[in-house]
Amino acid sequence: MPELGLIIEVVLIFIKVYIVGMILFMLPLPLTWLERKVAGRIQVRLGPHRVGPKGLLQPFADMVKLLLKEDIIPDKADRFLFKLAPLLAMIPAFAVFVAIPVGDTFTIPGIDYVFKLYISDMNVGVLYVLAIGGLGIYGIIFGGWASNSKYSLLGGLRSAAQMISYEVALSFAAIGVVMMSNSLSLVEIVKSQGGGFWNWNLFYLPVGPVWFLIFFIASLAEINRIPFDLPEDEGTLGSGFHTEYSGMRFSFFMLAEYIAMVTISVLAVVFFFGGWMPPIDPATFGIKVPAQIMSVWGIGWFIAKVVVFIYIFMWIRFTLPRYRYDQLMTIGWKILIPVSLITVLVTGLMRIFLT
Amino acid sequence: MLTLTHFLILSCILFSIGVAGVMIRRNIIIVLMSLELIFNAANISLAAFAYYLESITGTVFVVFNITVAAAEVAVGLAILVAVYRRRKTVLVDQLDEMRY
Amino acid sequence: MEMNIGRLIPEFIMLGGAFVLLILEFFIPKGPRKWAGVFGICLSVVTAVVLSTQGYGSALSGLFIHDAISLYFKLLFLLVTALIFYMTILYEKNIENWRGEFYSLMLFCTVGFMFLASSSDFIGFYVSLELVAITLYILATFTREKSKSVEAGLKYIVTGALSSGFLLYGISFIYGTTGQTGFTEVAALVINNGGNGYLAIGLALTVLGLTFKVSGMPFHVWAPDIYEGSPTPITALLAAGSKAAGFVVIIRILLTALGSVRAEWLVLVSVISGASLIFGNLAAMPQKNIKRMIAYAGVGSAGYLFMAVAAASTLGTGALMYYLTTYVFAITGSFIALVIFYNSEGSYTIESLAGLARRSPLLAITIFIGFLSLAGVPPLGGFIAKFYIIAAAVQQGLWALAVIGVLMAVVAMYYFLIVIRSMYLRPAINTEKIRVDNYTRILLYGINAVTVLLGMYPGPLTDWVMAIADTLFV
Amino acid sequence: MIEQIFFYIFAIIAVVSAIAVVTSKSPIHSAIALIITLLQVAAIFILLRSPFLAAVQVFVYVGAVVVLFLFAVMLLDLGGEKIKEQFHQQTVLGVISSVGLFVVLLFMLSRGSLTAPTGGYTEAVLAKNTEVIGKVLFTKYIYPFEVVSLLLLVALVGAVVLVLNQKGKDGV
Repeated sequence: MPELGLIIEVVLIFIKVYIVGMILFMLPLPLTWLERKVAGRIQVRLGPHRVGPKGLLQPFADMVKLLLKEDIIPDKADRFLFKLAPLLAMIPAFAVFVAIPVGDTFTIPGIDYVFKLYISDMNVGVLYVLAIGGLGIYGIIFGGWASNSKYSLLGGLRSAAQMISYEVALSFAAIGVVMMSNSLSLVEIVKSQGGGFWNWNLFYLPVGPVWFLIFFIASLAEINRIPFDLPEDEGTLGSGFHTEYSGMRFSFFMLAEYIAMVTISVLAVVFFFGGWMPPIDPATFGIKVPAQIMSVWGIGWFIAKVVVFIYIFMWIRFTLPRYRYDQLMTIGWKILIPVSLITVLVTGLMRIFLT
Repeated sequence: MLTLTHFLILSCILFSIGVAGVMIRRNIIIVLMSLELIFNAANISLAAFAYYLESITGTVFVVFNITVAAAEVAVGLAILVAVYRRRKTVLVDQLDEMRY
Repeated sequence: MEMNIGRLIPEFIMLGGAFVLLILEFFIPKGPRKWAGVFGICLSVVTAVVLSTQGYGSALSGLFIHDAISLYFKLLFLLVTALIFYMTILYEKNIENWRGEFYSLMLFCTVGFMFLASSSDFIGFYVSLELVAITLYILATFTREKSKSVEAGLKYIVTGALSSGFLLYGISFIYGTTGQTGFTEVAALVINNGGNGYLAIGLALTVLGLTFKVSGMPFHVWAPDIYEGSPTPITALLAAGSKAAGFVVIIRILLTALGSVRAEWLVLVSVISGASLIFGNLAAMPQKNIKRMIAYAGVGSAGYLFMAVAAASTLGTGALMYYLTTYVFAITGSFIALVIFYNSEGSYTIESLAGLARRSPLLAITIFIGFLSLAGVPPLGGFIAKFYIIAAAVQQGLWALAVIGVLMAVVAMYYFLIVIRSMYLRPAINTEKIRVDNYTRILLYGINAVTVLLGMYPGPLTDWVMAIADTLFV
Repeated sequence: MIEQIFFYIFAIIAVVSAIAVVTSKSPIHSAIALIITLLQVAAIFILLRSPFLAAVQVFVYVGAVVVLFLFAVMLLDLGGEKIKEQFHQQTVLGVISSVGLFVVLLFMLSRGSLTAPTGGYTEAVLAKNTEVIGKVLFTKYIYPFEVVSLLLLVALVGAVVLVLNQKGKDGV
């Protein structure tokens, strides 16, 4: 007979997974609205404003449209793969969040139960995130292949090549973070940045900003966003690997894309911006704040930082032009990777001689 | 209770399937995939021995194997592309230019 | 943890050369590059000199050892490398789109050979083996304009990876039996595991995997196609270097690590030896292409070498080293002659060799001496080597193997004589003389002289190899 | 008990998809089956208390190696019906001999026993699996580590040399 504590743990994990899943499912609704508003703002137009106050209900209208639209499967498509691909794109995007901590722990007052603000603290968290995140590529490849259309296939292959290339740089950036924080666990990585914003990995001078830049550029490419959104280059490829998709399946791809953006924002916050750590910790000034309040305060900071990042991603999307494919590969292989290698060396030397 | 034998039998099955794949398939891509099965079988048995012998050597060996196998696949597929450009086929039995 | 990185200086020199060639490749237009070959030869000589001054001992936490055996084999590898670089210089004009990476990859291959000779641990051994194997896959496919070359490369990588899989699976079970991967640690722990099924699996699959690497029966099928299709210098590298490298690890694994359970592998190795001898030599007889014939003859040679391993004695191991030395000289000498012949004739068939004695006596005599040495005709080096190996087999009571060995030496004589007859007794189809430049002339005279000397005055080398072999069986 | 159930689930899926790898007609479907097998192997590594290996397995094998396979299939357009394999007598021979191999291996396994002395890496020590592996990798096993780095370099150079188009001289 397993102990009660264990059962509670398991039940809690299920609840947490459910909550995280639901949030992620719903997240694209506000995000599409936000994105279109940001786009409108930047391009000096209004953006959605008809449906509901300030167009707030527009995403729901979009959702209804996508759900009701006819789901077309091309005649010569590989039906099995065609149906599988959107799921393959979506599942890894969700699975990554198993390892993401939004906070440390929350001790419920009265019963002294320590509630963990993450689903699982793996001791290979960084590797897990990179590995599972990398699986999203299959949705794209198979989607492109199964459609049996040359634009889809080319889009799929392009984006696969792009993701594989930039995964190298992204992994290097993760290695840099691991070297700076001395752990592979995401919770430990955040904890190592506590105590004030000058302890954040971003300010691990001189290499911190370099790592952040590498991470940021590589992740832009990894999630196929402008200026690296060649797989969806309308001018040359229709709309890339999901040209042939419509209705529900199309919305799955969109969902996966939005979640990927959130994932990258969250990772940027966890890796470089101290996760849930507030920029200035009251404890450094000797002010005692109850742990519970600090936990909630931390979650607030976490969400705020993530939102800022999401905003930055949208901002970039509507202001920058697109790179050419060979330029993209040049940036990846001839600039980012050599720079990463040098930075690994510098970081390593710093770890050896400064600590 | 899980025993070492469980894992070893699994690895034997995968190994045999891999060997069968290399022998019966003519499509070289699938032959290369079968070879991956063989390497994975070996990795399972190494990891299983490492766990039950409480030794770390096997685990380290698996890390090396994964790297080596990846390199081998890269070279294998490069050769495959070269073959395809020259011969327009990837079936082993159509590669029979050299006979005595 | 002792690192002693200084012990790896010879390897570092070779690696440095490989990197230099690789980087220079960016700045130099495509085309033939004799200087790279000369550079490789000089590098091998320098490395050999540095190597001879190195003291024995271990490095890198004991996973890398330098002892008498590794010294001997490394010198052999460097010799092979230098000769094959020379061969490549002669050969490179045959290839359109010549790319200089060929030379640096050959240097990487040599470094891999050297690592193999120095590995004292299954992990180090396996990764070094894969370094060599992957380099050779690439080199075999290197002349990718030729349809035969890509076919050879593909066959090589499929069969090579399969054998690596067998080897790896076998190693995993040897590790499971002992919990160790170091050769000496395995040797200490393996003794009490005579009837253990894990050890049986490990041994069988390891030996089978290694058999492939030296092209012995039953994994010889790859050899003829790959030998025929690969660029000729690589054929020579496969024939001489790869075989020597394969046997140095077989010595380390079967005699050092698993020597105490000889009873377990003796039957398997003997069967492989006998089968390779019979099959290789019989299959060599009807061949029309010299490269294929040498491939089958190589299978036969693997049979002799396995016989020496099966004997597991000082005499056997010494004889093995002697055999490999004579083999290296015979193979490289004949191949250099063949490359020059190919440059003017564009063919490797036995028929096309007709009348070579009149067209170029030097080439003919080189092939003559090389092949007779391979066949084991006195008074050439190959005879002494075969004699010692069969003596070692008899000494250890392996009578059946010894008899097969003697019979197959006669068979080998037959098919090598066919080539020699073609060269000396058949009228030439094309009577044009083949020119040999002076450096090559000197080199070929030298190689022929060594082969003859190894047969006439075996004393010094015998003393050396027997002294080395002795260190294994103390 | 729970572990055992998980093991059987993983093992059965792994074996079934491994069979699918070698039997399916289209290389694309083989690749999918291979992905599933490799993921099961990763799960097996977790059962063997080696989350690091599992992560590396997913990262390298599933995330990169199979993608390479798919690239080859798609770029050379080998996935369709164009390439038909014919049934040949070797199929029967191959199946029989590999079943034979399996039986022999199984028989040997039944005679095997774990006699080696155990090392000091118990589960408690391995709780920090990754750190332990890292330390060993860079101290005791530095030699294979460096050799593997050379190997990767050679593979990189080789793949480029073999595939790089030389001024349109190749077809395709």
